[in-house]
Amino acid sequence: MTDIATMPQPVSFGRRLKRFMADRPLIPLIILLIILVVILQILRPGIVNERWLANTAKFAIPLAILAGCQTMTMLTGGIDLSVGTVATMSAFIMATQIVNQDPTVAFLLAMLPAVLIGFVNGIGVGVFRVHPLIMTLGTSLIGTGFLQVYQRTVIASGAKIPDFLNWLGTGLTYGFPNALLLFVPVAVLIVFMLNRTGFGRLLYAVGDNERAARLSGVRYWQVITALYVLSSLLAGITGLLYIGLIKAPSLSLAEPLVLPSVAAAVIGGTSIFGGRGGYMGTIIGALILTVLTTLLTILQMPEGGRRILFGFIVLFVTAAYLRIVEDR
Amino acid sequence: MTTNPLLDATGVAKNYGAVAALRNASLSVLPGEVHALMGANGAGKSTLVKILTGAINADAGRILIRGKQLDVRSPADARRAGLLPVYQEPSLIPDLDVLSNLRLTGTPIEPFRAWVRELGIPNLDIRDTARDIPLAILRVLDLARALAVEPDVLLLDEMTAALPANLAEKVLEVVRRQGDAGRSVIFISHRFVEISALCDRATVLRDGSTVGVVDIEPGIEERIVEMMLGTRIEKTRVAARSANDVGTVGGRNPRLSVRNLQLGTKLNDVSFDLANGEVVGVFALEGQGQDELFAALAGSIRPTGGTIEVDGAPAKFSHPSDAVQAGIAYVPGDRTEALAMQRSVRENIALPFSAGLRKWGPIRMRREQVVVSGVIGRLQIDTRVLGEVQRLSGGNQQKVTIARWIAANARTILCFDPTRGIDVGTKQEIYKLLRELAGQGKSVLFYTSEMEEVQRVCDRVIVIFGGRVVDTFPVEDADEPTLMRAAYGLPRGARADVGILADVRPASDAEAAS
Amino acid sequence: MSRFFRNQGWVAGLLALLIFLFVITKLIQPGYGSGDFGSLARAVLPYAFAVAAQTVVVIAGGIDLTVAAMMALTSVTAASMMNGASEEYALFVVPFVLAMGLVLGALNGVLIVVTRVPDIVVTLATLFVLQGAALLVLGAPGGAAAEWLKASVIGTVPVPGLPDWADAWVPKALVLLVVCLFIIWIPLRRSRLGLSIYAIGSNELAAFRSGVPVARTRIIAYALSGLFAAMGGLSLTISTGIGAPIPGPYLLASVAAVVLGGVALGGGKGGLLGPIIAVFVLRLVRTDLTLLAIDPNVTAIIEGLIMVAVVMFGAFITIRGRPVGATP
Amino acid sequence: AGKYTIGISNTVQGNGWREEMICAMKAQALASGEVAKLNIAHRNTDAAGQLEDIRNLISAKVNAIVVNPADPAGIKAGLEEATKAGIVVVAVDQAVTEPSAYIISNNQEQYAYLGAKWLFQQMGGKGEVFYMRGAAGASADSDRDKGFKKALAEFPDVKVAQEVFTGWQQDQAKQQILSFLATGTPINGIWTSGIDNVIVDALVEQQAPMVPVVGADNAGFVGQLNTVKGLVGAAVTNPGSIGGAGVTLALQILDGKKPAQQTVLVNPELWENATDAGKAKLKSAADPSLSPEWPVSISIPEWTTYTKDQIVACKGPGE
Ligand SMILES: Nc1ncnc2c1ncn2[C@@H]1O[C@H](COP(=O)(O)OP(=O)(O)OP(=O)(O)O)[C@@H](O)[C@H]1O
Ligand SMILES: Nc1ncnc2c1ncn2[C@@H]1O[C@H](COP(=O)(O)OP(=O)(O)OP(=O)(O)O)[C@@H](O)[C@H]1O
Ligand SMILES: [Mg+2]
Ligand SMILES: [Mg+2]
Repeated sequence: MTDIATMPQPVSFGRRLKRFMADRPLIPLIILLIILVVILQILRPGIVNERWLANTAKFAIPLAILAGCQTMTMLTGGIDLSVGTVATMSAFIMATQIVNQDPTVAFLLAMLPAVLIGFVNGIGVGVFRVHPLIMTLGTSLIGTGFLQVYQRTVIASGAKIPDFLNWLGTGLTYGFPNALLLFVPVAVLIVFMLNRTGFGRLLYAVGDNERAARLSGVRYWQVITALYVLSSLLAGITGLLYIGLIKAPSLSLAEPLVLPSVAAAVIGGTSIFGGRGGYMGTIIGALILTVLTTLLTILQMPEGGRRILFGFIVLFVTAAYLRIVEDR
Repeated sequence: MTTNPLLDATGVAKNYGAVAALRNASLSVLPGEVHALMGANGAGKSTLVKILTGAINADAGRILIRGKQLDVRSPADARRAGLLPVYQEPSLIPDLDVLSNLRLTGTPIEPFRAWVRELGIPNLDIRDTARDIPLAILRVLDLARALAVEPDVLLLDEMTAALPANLAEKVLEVVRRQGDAGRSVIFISHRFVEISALCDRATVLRDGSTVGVVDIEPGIEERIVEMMLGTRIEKTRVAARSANDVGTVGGRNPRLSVRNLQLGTKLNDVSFDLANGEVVGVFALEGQGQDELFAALAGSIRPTGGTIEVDGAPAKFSHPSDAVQAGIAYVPGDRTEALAMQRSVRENIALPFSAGLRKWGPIRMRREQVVVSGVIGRLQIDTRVLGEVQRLSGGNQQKVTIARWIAANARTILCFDPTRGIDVGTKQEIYKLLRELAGQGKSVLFYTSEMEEVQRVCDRVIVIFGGRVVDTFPVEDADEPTLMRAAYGLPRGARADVGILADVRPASDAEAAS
Repeated sequence: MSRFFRNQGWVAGLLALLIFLFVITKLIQPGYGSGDFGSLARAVLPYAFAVAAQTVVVIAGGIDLTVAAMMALTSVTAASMMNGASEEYALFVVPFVLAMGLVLGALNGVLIVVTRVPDIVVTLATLFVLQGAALLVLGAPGGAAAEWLKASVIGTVPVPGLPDWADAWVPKALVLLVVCLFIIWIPLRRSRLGLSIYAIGSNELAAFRSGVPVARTRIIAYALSGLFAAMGGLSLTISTGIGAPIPGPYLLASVAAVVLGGVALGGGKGGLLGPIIAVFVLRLVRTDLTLLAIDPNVTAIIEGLIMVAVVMFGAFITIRGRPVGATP
Repeated sequence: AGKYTIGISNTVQGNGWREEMICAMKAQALASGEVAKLNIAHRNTDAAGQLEDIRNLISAKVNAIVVNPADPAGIKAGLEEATKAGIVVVAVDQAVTEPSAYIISNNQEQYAYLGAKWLFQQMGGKGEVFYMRGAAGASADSDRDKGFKKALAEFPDVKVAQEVFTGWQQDQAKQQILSFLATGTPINGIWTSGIDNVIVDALVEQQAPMVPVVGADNAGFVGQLNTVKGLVGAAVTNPGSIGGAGVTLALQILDGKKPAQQTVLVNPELWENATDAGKAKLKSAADPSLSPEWPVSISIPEWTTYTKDQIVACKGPGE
């Protein structure tokens, strides 16, 4: 009878490696990223140079910040689909108000709708318990509508991209994109907030078990409202950065970033059901997506084929990552 | 043994990563016997049940059913093989009504209804959605659903843990009859009273391995405990009257003073005091308003009438955070209600520290670490599986729910059935802990579904029936017949002539009272 | 009675709202008649199938982001197959395309089950794959539809025993919708399979422990979603006479209508009738906005407001009506 | 006050060209004095959604419908019903297959052909071109592709170095051109389908060698052609004001003045900065006060009568 007993067997190297990676989920993600870069380099030798790195960073940064919004909201079991609209609104308002307003005033005007939309999202989700998907979708529709009404009033005055945003969005200093000046503090702040502050703890707790948090004295609506306002503010700032990068204020400027921002957070290991995840993974997720976009751009194949490939790669990356991290 | 075992499992092992939930478990069940499966919290009982019924797959081991090796890879397979479990957690689909739940599992309806009546629930509406049904009733429905298909082997994982005494007794009765009818039952419980009243043999697990199989006979408890824990433990009576005197120094306001509390039809005119340094027990049958009383004191629901005073000052709680502010903490009976399962033990314990708006800022990690490891040590929480709380066994999870409030230094703890499904060793620890807290001048309100606990820890007992306080005893007067009588709404001294009270004391009580 | 209101109250409320909107419409445009109702039914058709596709999956506790892309792919496939082919050939095309939807939907399910990646991510990935496939089938809008198919949504159905004026209010499109959806849905809902779909959405672990084959049920739910989406795709081809490879606005609309229709995102609750009525409400609102000649930018605001307000209202009455003793 | 109600249906929202088209329709309706009310259905949708809008406009009993079709064939049924209901139907920007409808349209195939041909000539009839298309699967994109391919066929030594779809989105286009530049692949020219100013920006930012760029007459790009040093390029007109022309045509028909043919094609012009004559033309066309996404050709001489102030005010009758 005892002969079948499982003695703790000597752990094989493969298992040890797996456990090592499972405890440090960032490592497999970084490896995936490196693999993609290597493939890119093989396909187009010489492409991976200083300039390419800077460009990749430039595009990954706005995506990573928006994905940060998704990470934070997803930790509570939510999602923020209004980030695209908010970013677009801030960018458009900034570009049109700067024409005949003081930069500070223009900035404040640009952030106003962000705060408002975030607040309404927060109240809807936190107090009225509307599903975040629906709530943020609704506010983004409303926001878009207001933006279009607003747009008609500023056709005559035109738009201008402030030099500062231009510098921030596209400039380089010693080969490093200036956008890092914005991103590094933001990223540090988010990571610190999630791991080392009471508010961050509450995001995880609320997303994992709202009733438990409530019994511990947490007021759900406060956390949620603060969260969505914060998310919107970050989205608004991203909008300003993005307009500095793209330099063409359109009414759908940041819309294409919304789905990728969700994907980046998920690829980075944040659970859409709440309670699990972190921002470092998300940053790598955003980089992976950006590199992947480049990779597909330079592939000579019909657009249909490119999209199919993109879909499969995203699926493969997330599945492989989950496999590595999940098994404990 | 002459008969062949109906179910025979040997060498079962299961690893969760680095944690071995089962190392070498074996279990052999004869036809017609009620077989106890015993072990301390985390010994692997639930894991074994899940493996036997196909809910999880073992890493190693051999399972024979009627001498044949069957491939049980899913609960559906187990069902076909005649193995039916009632798991530790209710498994009715919350959003379906009872009828649909029956249709889903292909359970015949009439036998089910009959069993439900037999188990002491006369007026079940099978169109009720499972989500709206109280936990205790759900457990009974789970059992009735299993019984209705007349399984060969019925596996009951802590079936009685969440049941009030009256329902638990019905369950025991029914289970006993299963054995008489030639069907086998595997019965998991931490209550020796039940084991000795019901079971023929017991298999004891320790740390994932079977350490012995014994016949149940008078006096065997000590041996089982020894096997379970590996050492002798002393069953002490912790209730220390002397501690009581310290807390209620004259003249000061009671810590909590409840007057004429009213809550819809659930609570009527409830009044009582809770002094500093006092442990007050609440005893009641299922659904007499105790849930609502605790919820109201914890700020989860707003009472419709009456007053609550804290330290002599009137208090109004519109949210649990108000109660927490007033130093009143609530430990729910259902662990899943109290814990963020995917978060670490540390985060769970430290959760109240960040709750208030003022405390959203940076955390002083070092200080937190000291406080948290302090309580972990004090409660001897098993953190072999550092990391997610969901990987702790039930008993250790329960400890975390209490540890949180000790760390937060709450002055009053409302414990709702804190020993539900906890092994004897851990129970003793919790009793001691509660007394210790009282000794430090803290006050505890303690609801329990086990009569014996009342006597072990409380200074006073209040009994609730139909949403009213029917009686309050000092603990010396609270012997079991008196408590039971009061719990059925009969005042002290009245004669028990109502039918149901005739068998209030099951035969086994005599042994248990020792 | 109270149980009826608890379970069906939302649907009854929606129905009342729909009737109220019809009254409003008649007040705005006294000439609103059976022909206009027929137009409404035709406009509803693709949305209704999209929302049915979403509903099945949401009840099963998932979400399907491929609904619109699946419609596009099936639509272009049908249109390109019927292009230049005989009328009879369409008799083959219709079942082929439906089967294709079923299989592709099942494939979504299989991928979710096998990779164990959350469904929102898997369907986000397959969304790209399906879009790519649609582009490979038709690089630009085109193709054709058989005349008899086009005729199948135009006009009315003569119901025996009904006077002509009443017949006029029974548009073919509506009959087609009712037949296609409810022929599948009603028997399904009452069957064990249907219960299993609700069960895995309500509590997957409990369902598994009740002996529900969780993986198989999930695959079937996605297969059904694919089937309904294929019906939606066919309805697009039938009404426009072409296939377009770019997905229409059906994804977000389907999610919105599912929620408006009283199906909980998260699973286990609700039915198909509510979402279908919600689609009618949303389409009729659009009609009314056009009849009133509201500024088009304001219509976006109004549609967003309606969505948010109705869901908030629903949340509000559930908070109010929560039985005493339950914590939220 | 006018006497007619005109319905408008458009299926792309939030894009500068389309916004200008809508404003041109409003301004022309106001300027004509014949229109009492505009009834505008303007949202992001597909052909089926446009059918719904058209039918709603029929229910609203408008006198004429001016439509920018989501697809030439896909809305045939709706347009037919409109004509049957006695409504004048005018399609702008693209053709439609419904024979009863009048069409006043920019010639998309010619648009692409004109620009591509000029570009290939600039490249000296040989070399590599970066081909940046619009949205994959859109009918305007496939029409332009035909024109581009036609020009390409005339220059056998010109090769497409890379073909990408910008989806008519600024950010995607910019990321694509930057990625492409980073590969270091030598190119001799860029043809882009209306997403142009971000391309020039990218070239300047990266200090990449300037190659000829052909885009549309968007204000931003026209400005760049005048000011960016070393940039040789051409803007091909694709006036959003075609919307105003559609309103004019609808009103003429309502007033009983039917045009000679069903289809009126507005042919594109090409403004380049390689010659002095071209430079002068670009100078006069430039309009920095407009949003960079708006085409500068805010009017079409024989078809629109509003002033710049009117189109910029973007107000229709009764507003
Ligand atoms: N999903 C899991 N992941 C990791 N560890 C687990 C998991 N489930 C159980 N364990 C571990 O396996 C061991 C046995 O757990 P099990 O639930 O079987 O104990 P038990 O005997 O039923 O205890 P209790 O009496 O507290 O219910 C415990 O140490 C527990 O922490
Ligand atoms: N971040 C923390 N880390 C470790 N221990 C903590 C932390 N915050 C609070 N505690 C401990 O929890 C207990 C209660 O502290 P808490 O701050 O909740 O009390 P309080 O009554 O709200 O006090 P105050 O009014 O000063 O905020 C104290 O024993 C304290 O040491
Ligand atoms: Mg257990
Ligand atoms: Mg237990």
